[in-house]
Amino acid sequence: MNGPQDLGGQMGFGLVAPEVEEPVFHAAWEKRALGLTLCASALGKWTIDESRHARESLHPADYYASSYYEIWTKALEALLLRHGFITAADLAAQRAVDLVPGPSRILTADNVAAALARGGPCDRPMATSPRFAAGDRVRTRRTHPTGHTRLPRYARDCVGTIEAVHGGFVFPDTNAHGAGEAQEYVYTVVFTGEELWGEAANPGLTVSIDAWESYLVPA
Amino acid sequence: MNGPQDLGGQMGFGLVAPEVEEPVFHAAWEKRALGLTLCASALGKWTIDESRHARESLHPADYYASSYYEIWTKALEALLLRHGFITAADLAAQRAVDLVPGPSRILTADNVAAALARGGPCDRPMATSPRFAAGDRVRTRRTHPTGHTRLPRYARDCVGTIEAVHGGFVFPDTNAHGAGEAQEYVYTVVFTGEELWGEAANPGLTVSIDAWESYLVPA
Amino acid sequence: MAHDHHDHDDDHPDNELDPVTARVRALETILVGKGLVDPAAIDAIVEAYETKIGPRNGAHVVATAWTDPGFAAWLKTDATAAIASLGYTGRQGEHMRAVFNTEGEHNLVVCTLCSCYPWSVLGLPPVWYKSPPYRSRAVIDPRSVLAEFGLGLPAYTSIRVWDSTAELRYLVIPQRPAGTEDLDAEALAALVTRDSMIGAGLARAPGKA
Amino acid sequence: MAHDHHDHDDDHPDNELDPVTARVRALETILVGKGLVDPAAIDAIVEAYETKIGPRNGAHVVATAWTDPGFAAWLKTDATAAIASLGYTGRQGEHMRAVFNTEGEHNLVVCTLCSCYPWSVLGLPPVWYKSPPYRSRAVIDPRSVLAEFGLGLPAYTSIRVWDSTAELRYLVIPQRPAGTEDLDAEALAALVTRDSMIGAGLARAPGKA
Repeated sequence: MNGPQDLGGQMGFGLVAPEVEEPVFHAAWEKRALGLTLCASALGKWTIDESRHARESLHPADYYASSYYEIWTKALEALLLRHGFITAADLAAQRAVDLVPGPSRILTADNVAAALARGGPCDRPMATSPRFAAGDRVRTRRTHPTGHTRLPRYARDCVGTIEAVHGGFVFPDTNAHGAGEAQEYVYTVVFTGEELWGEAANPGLTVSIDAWESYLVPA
Repeated sequence: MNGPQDLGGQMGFGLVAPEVEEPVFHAAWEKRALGLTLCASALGKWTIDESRHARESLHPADYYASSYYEIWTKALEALLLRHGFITAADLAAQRAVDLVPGPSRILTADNVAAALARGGPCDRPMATSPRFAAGDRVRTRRTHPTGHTRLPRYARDCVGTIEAVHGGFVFPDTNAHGAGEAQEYVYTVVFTGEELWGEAANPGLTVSIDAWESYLVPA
Repeated sequence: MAHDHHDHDDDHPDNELDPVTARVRALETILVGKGLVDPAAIDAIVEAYETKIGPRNGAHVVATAWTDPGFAAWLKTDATAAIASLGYTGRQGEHMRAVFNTEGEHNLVVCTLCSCYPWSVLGLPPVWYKSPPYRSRAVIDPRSVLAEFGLGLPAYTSIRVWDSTAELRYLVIPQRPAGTEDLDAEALAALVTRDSMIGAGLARAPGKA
Repeated sequence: MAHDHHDHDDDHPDNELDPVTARVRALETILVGKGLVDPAAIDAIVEAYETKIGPRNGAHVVATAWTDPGFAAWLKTDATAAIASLGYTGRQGEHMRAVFNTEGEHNLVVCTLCSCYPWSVLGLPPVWYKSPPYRSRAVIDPRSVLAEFGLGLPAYTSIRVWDSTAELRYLVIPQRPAGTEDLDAEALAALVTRDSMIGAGLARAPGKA
């Protein structure tokens, strides 16, 4: 979706503000928000793609006024509501008033290290051959899907060069909406700055994205 | 600029909410905000293009959280500060504490009707002939200017047809920044929905923009 | 004088003002205090848009076009002059264009970049016209937008969206409703809604006016 | 148990909580109350990212690449396996790619669409990496962005920006500073800043570490 998350090339947000000796967390609530998000995802009812879509579905005014852990927290509430883990009554009461349908296998402290070390690989075997090879010229599609996509708006309908073929990966555009993993080949596609931004581009700039095969057509 | 004002094709803002029997104003402060904006513009120190740029230069979080008269008011403060009519001390005191440099010719009540009826025409004589004619195929430029522009992002690098030639108009991209009126021919350019939005476009949709000549190249 | 706000209809002691009211009032106080703004001019501007410059102007233009083929033809070729002949000129209507709905094509006006709108014939724009939902979606999904106005167009009607990106201001001339052959221009004007002149609605059928 | 927050370092009576703290605490209370979340697991996650999973992992990878040409070659062709051989695997590092700065080309990593970042080697991303200014500008005006980090690249150095739009996570291998021929891997690792592994900085010169 052309939502608030699609920031590449947008303007008006001001300067980058690096913080010297930045701490890992800036407040205790951030720690709990991170932990809650990871523990809730370990319940296994949604994918990383669905959670990204929940975040980008915040109203743009809310998204831009929120820190990233706030965005995570608001999206987490939406995911928990959607999947029946919590109810509006729970949130209103600020405690568990509605029962959960059934038992869940939860992430326990002793399993945290192993779960983090394992992660969640998204590569998948492919039965077909890749359509493109390194060096091929491709054009990204001009699409404006209303659902989740990982083709940023600034890189649509642009001609670039395949730089690497990465094997099959879960397709976010379907997976975010419960429509299957539908794995596709992923490619690193590199564009000149001029192709993306026009004549006023930074001199000597190239930008790459990682694109699923269906985002691309031969140039 | 690719700022918060450039809304065509953006998503996530929710449904349109028409109001039955909507009043002209929803609060008394809106009346004053409108009047102040018009009276201040009558001081003659900035153009409509500069005022539009002041509005779109609000931080996106602020822009999207503000009603339109709030956007106007915040931009008006910026314009008045920039042009020396008010100071931060005035705003902090909420009254006039700093003197204005010189006398100004202000809009008085008895001149309002005539001023509104006169408006501010933006057409200008042209010494050259238009580059394009009705029926010509043109491509909009792929540009991402950091300053003011009236070429929306959704309609860049798209092929359309010149439908009408409108004569010369003040060029906002320069005029907004005090770089002169630099008038150019303006054209109505019409695009198919598919050209702008891809295969999933509304059937039978066409969209036009009014484009200054330098936004266009022959297709 | 700078603090003379007794004629505002939401007057409160200063410590009860909502933030935006306080902000606007402070700005007015400053500008009036400096002699840069005449508060009576603000009153005159507000009165003009509350009582004189509004969608009845546009309805007059539309009804005239429906009843006078010569005027309709003039409106098509030089809307600014034709509209000025009825007395409507000026701010945010300096450069007008009239676009005519037909059975096959429906016109819809938007300003994606700000809130350009033909003030001289329609007055000040409604809130929805200036708001992100309309400005973002009118160009990419006008059928859904029109549905939210209760307007379901036949599939054979194509939609033409006019994004007011320059200084031209668009007035949609809706189709004249059936069964209005006997109505005079004044009765016809009563059928012309503001939304129908933006393209977000149709003219009313007679008897429903 | 659900209200057992005595180990939080910003504990206050409930009516003094700021809104976001209250919101997150309520959510934790609900989920713990339902038996869906083990608060000790949250503690363990936080401890892991505060003490074990951070940019020292990446610095170890970089210093190994600087001192072991075989490892560097492996890192170029299969970063996931090479990095795993040093013990760094898992969440947000499942599919790694290492990109090497040269005199002629500087690499910069961004995620314009969210905040993808190689957690397994760099830990949790800094605030600026996740924030709109960086995400919006890194792809269109990286020279200005780098200048805001105090990094002025020579005009002859081209910039390659990697937008992490898929599940590949990028680790920049900065150039080895001059005058470090005598340093061992551990001393070299101390020169490798987090920012240098994102591309927002260079490795430190020796003596400044």
